[in-house]
Amino acid sequence: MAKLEIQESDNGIKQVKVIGRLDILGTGEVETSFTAHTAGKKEKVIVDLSELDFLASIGIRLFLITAKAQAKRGGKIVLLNPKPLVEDTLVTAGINLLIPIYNDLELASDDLNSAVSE
Amino acid sequence: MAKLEIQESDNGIKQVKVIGRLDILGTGEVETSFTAHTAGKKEKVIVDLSELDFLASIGIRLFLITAKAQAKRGGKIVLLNPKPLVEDTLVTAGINLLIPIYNDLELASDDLNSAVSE
Amino acid sequence: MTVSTHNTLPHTGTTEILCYLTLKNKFDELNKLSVWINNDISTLFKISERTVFKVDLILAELIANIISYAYPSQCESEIVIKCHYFQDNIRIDIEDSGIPFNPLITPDVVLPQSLEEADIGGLGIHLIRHYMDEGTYQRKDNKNIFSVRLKI
Amino acid sequence: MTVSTHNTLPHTGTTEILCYLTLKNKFDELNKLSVWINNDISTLFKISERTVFKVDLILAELIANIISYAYPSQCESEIVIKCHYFQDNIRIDIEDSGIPFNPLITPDVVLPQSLEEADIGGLGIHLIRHYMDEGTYQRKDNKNIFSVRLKI
Ligand SMILES: Nc1ncnc2c1ncn2[C@@H]1O[C@H](COP(=O)(O)OP(=O)(O)O)[C@@H](O)[C@H]1O
Ligand SMILES: Nc1ncnc2c1ncn2[C@@H]1O[C@H](COP(=O)(O)OP(=O)(O)O)[C@@H](O)[C@H]1O
Repeated sequence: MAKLEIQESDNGIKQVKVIGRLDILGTGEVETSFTAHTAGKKEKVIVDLSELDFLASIGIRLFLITAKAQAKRGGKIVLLNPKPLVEDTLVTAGINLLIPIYNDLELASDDLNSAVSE
Repeated sequence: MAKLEIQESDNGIKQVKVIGRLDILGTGEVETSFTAHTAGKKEKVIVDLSELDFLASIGIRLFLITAKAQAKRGGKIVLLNPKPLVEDTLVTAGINLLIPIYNDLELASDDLNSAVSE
Repeated sequence: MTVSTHNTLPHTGTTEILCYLTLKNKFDELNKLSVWINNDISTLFKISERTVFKVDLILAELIANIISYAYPSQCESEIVIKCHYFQDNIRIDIEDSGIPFNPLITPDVVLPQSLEEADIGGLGIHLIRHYMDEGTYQRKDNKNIFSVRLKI
Repeated sequence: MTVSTHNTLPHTGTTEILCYLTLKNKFDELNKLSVWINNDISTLFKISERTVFKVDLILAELIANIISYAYPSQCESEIVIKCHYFQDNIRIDIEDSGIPFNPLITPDVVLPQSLEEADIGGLGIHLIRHYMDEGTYQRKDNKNIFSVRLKI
């Protein structure tokens, strides 16, 4: 129901695309891999949501775990290109106030590069 | 809801194609024209049912009126190419025992030509 | 997952569909009836063309009869039709407040053996009884309630 | 006559649709739930993608909570879900026999203002209450019956 595509680029930013449904089952499928890739060490992470079809609170929780971990480590995570219904859920949960949401890759990268020291 | 296409060929056979639905409303629309073309005088009539989508008892009645009139006058009417559901209704009403049903134009014409004297 | 276009409703769970239509006892209302069957019912129930044809025929005959025979002329009234889809069955209930009439107990028409003796009429109830799988009739509160069940 | 593929049922008459689904209180049953919503309900009710998403979210949160919190561990039970479509409204009834719990009277979560203070959780009921248009809770025969209405 959900899968990840990880892409590391030479500018030091890690892109994680989440595909499918982040309901209980989908989140269960990807959470270990997601946190391993995004929360283990200080990191600049873009979570690409362009192919995420459904997001429940359990999926939001996953993003928060990474965001809290990165905040502690001096890293940062941002969200990119959520579909309108997913974005609506993020905003309803107040997540946009905690994790920036971008609709443009460059703006997302700029934020990460200026916020996170090398 | 229903309309007719009349075609007279030089072999003396009149083809009447009934298109649409012979429910109360459709039958109301075509019945005057249908009987005028098929029941007024001795005639060899093929009623082409290939584009008839629905047939209720009121439509069957229309065919019977013509068939009875032609039987009296020494003419004949046959039915051609009904769709399976329409044919099922004709058979359920026992009409196939009173008015021949053909799936082949040539057989229909042969029947009319041998049954009706010039 | 795709959904085929006829003869199957999706069925992860159980589905029950009710469609209601109210008609006046006038012939020009029959247009609504066939649109309702061939559009609403057919789309919602996802039944085969054959089943749609049966529903169409049964209702065309029944409603035409009610309009023709159930009321004194000039008497305006309403006919209520309910189509109920549930587990491989369609139940159709027709309710009118015309004169008492039970279409299940009229003697079956004798199908004519020749054109000469053929009667022009009397086929409606024969077709209804042939195409339904079960029928029940009730007279209640001065109303005829005729129910037809069709397997699909 | 063509039927558009979402947000409108044909409507010559009046239509009422009921869909039932019974689930065990196990997480791997949630797969059936989302198939049911995104396939059966979505196809039958012809509702917009947005409405399907809302139904999906509300039920995902509610059923996950019931499975997580309503029963002592190892206790097998059934959750009955009914979706009812009628005249521009969807009503969803969820029935379980777990411990009494009314999701309408829990205090609303305080959305965190910073990542440091953010609690990992407590968002489910907030989302449910945001996306529904009306909710009612009853405790009856040792059952929780929670009903949600959504305008469409
Ligand atoms: N709703 C009704 N109320 C009263 N009489 C009816 C009703 N429906 C049918 N009938 C009677 O039953 C007869 C047979 O009906 P039907 O088989 O439909 O054939 P037809 O309408 O061609 O006569 C009708 O002629 C009529 O006398
Ligand atoms: N069906 C239920 N039965 C008992 N308690 C429940 C039920 N649903 C929710 N709760 C309680 O309400 C709390 C809040 O639920 P929710 O907002 O979904 O967030 P979360 O599940 O992340 O805690 C839960 O932690 C639980 O204590």
